[in-house]
Amino acid sequence: MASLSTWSPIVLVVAFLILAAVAYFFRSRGEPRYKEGTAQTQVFLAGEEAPEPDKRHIRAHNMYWGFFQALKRYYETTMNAHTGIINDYIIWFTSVVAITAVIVFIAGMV
Amino acid sequence: MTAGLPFNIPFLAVVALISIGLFIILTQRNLIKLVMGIVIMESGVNLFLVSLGYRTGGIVPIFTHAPEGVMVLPVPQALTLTSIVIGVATTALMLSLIMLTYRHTGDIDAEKSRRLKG
Amino acid sequence: MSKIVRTMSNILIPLVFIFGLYIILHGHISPGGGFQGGAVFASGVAMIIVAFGSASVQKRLKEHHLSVLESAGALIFIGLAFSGLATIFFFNFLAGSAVFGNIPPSGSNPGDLWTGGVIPLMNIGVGLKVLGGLSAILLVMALASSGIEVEE
Amino acid sequence: MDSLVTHSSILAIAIPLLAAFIVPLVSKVGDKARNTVVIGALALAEFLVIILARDIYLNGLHVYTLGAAATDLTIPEHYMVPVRIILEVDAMSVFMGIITTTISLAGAIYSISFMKEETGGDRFYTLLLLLAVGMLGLVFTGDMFNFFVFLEILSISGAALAAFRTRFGDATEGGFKYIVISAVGALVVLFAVGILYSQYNLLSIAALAQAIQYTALDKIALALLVVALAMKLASVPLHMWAPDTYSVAPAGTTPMIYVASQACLYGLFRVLFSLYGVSLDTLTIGWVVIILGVLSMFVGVTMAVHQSDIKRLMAYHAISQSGYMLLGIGVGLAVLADPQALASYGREAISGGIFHIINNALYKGLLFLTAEALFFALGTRDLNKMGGMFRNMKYTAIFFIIGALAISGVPPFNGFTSKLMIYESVYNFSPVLAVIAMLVSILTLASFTKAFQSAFTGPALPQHDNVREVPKPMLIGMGILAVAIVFFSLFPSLVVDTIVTPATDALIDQAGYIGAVMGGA
Repeated sequence: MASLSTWSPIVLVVAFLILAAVAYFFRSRGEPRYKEGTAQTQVFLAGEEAPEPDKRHIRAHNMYWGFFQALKRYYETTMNAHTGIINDYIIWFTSVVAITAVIVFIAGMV
Repeated sequence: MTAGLPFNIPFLAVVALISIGLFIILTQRNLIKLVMGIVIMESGVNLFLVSLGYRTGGIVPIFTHAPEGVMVLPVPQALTLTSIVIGVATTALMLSLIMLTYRHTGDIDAEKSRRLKG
Repeated sequence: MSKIVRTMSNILIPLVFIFGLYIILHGHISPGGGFQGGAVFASGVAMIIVAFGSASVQKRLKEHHLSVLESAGALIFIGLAFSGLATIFFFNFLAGSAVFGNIPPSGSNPGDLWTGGVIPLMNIGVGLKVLGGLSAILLVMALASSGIEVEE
Repeated sequence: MDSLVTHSSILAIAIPLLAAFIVPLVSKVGDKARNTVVIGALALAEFLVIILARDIYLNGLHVYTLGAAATDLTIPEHYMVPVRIILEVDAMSVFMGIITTTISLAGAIYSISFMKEETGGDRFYTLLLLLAVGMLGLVFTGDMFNFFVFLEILSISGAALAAFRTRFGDATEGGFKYIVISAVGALVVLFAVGILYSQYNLLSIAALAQAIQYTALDKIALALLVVALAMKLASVPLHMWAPDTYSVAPAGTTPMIYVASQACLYGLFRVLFSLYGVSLDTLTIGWVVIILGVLSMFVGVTMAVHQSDIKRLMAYHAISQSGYMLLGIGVGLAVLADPQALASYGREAISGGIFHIINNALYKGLLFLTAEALFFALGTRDLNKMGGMFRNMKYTAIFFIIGALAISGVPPFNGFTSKLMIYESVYNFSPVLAVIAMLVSILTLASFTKAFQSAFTGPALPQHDNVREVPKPMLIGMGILAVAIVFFSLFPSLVVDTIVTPATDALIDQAGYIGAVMGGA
């Protein structure tokens, strides 16, 4: 277990605590005299009126859009492979059994 | 072994039963038929286990009917019995789930009654 | 079902029940045992359900009665297994004792029921469990397929 | 105390079993009494497993022969082979036992408040206890047939639990898929056991391991066993039941069903290392396991990024994480026949894989529970309908962060420790595999960022104004796992030295496993 003797989580925890203290220090230098509920706490969007919360929230299906677009063919294949029909699950099982058996036998012959 | 009877006959039946069961499971979309396929496959496996317990010249391990001789170790029989008991439980559960699926979707076709995919 | 079926069932059902109990009680010396006997017994219950309809059966025999029977059977079985714990779990502590302690006679014989130690008792436990469980399954399925809502 | 240790292996199985059948009777008294019995039985089982573990680490392998006159009377007089039911518990089994009982306990506590909203609580807890019995039996048993029996027990109870909320149509579908997959898988396992029995007339794993020749029939049995168990542990491309089932299983039981699949992973290791062992063509089978593992890691995580149902997302991650274990153990298996490679990196790969099992059970369990808490509070699993939940459910959010950081392998959490062990050792075997493993880790983080962002951050949505934090028992269930994760994160070398290294040694030591039953022959 060579890797574990060199790996100590305590160091990281200490580093994290120091960084948290630094972050807290910066935060405490901020402007403390603001009033809740006025324009001071409103979202600032280049002077425009902020949209409703429902419209402002980025929904899950909008995230990583480019990633999915780039891998569209891969995702179409995998999604279509998962048909949700129980017979297909057993077909996969049978084919993998067959392939494994063939591999084991061929490796035994070589 | 009974004279003239090839020893392989039970095993041919085993192969036939398992193949029929597997074929049904792979091709039939009707869930009830799917369960029937599993039950047929299970009978094949059970027949396989029982056939393994056969010993030429052995005696049935029943004390009240035993003539003199060497008794067969009844392990395969015990296994088969256990597997039958488990099979009953599995089949009952599968059939009740099919009944519930039918109530929800009005269909017992594997393709038409599915909601989870992708 | 028609009157013919009901009359025949009335005659046959006691026989089926007695045969089931016979198989349970003779399980340790002849082919059969708790599961087989319980299954035979439950087939009698199935016959009642088919002949008289699940609704009329449900008036006399509630599903939760059968569940209690089932749990009791399982508890007898596990309890006997636990009683062997003085030596080993599942130890046959009754073998050789005054209760069910005889050695089973070998060769062709009418069969001595007073043998087997805890095994006949375990057969009774398993039998109760199986007849309770299978009857409950049959009853609930019959009720569900006839459209009657079953309370949980 | 001594006799308690002697009987602890069977009692850990028998006490939950006894409780499972007391529950329907006690439920007539009241819900409090029922919950006490369930929690008490599981806590007792956990205690028994821990004292058993202590004894095994001190005195070595533990054998228990049911119904014999003495525990170590494995081969009766006038017999040449073991015929009785034998429990054989080594450090690896007891390692899985600890995981099983811990997750079951957390799941049962978590389920208390969930069951207040549901009917049929007595059945629910009977099934839950039976699931725990199935898992414990599977990891403790010493013969192939009881392996099959316990596999079926955990399948049946797991499927019934998955379909428990029958008022949802998808729940019955998920449960049905699980039971069909399990029934076919278990039949295949039984057939393989029959093939082995036909050649050697043996069922005990130890006795079989001594006799096994690796003939053509053994190869067929091996292929059947490996693939059937791979299906039960949801390895790609046999994984498709897992998202369907995990996403519908009720609160508290999803982690248990997941740990049940990890018990099948243990079964796979037991078959490969203890049953076939050195007689195996280890390089080939090692590569088969590695390929299954890499496919699981990659396909699992890429599919997970795409999901918008939170429990399906978690389920795909579960598949992906199983891939790490398969990778680690596969590398160890591939070099099993090469003592030098085994010493330099093979053992560490196996240790990493085993350590990942327990880490993963903890944080995956926690994440499943937080997902279910969101479902409980919001009534939806759709991430697109969530937002701003950090305001309403602070504790759940914190637990979610802990779990998400741990699963993504962010230091200093425990997920990083085990992944580090896997990366380092796998890099020595094949650098490409290590790179894929790291890529998968990054994608995991990306996917959890997505889940966290859309569920917990963002503006307060008006439709969720009335959402409150989940009840206390749920928080306690999650808290147990979160505390365990923090402990494992801070003291990894302690955990590795105490429980992981003995498990690795036990897994590799096939001769010791055989000798304990066959008497050193």
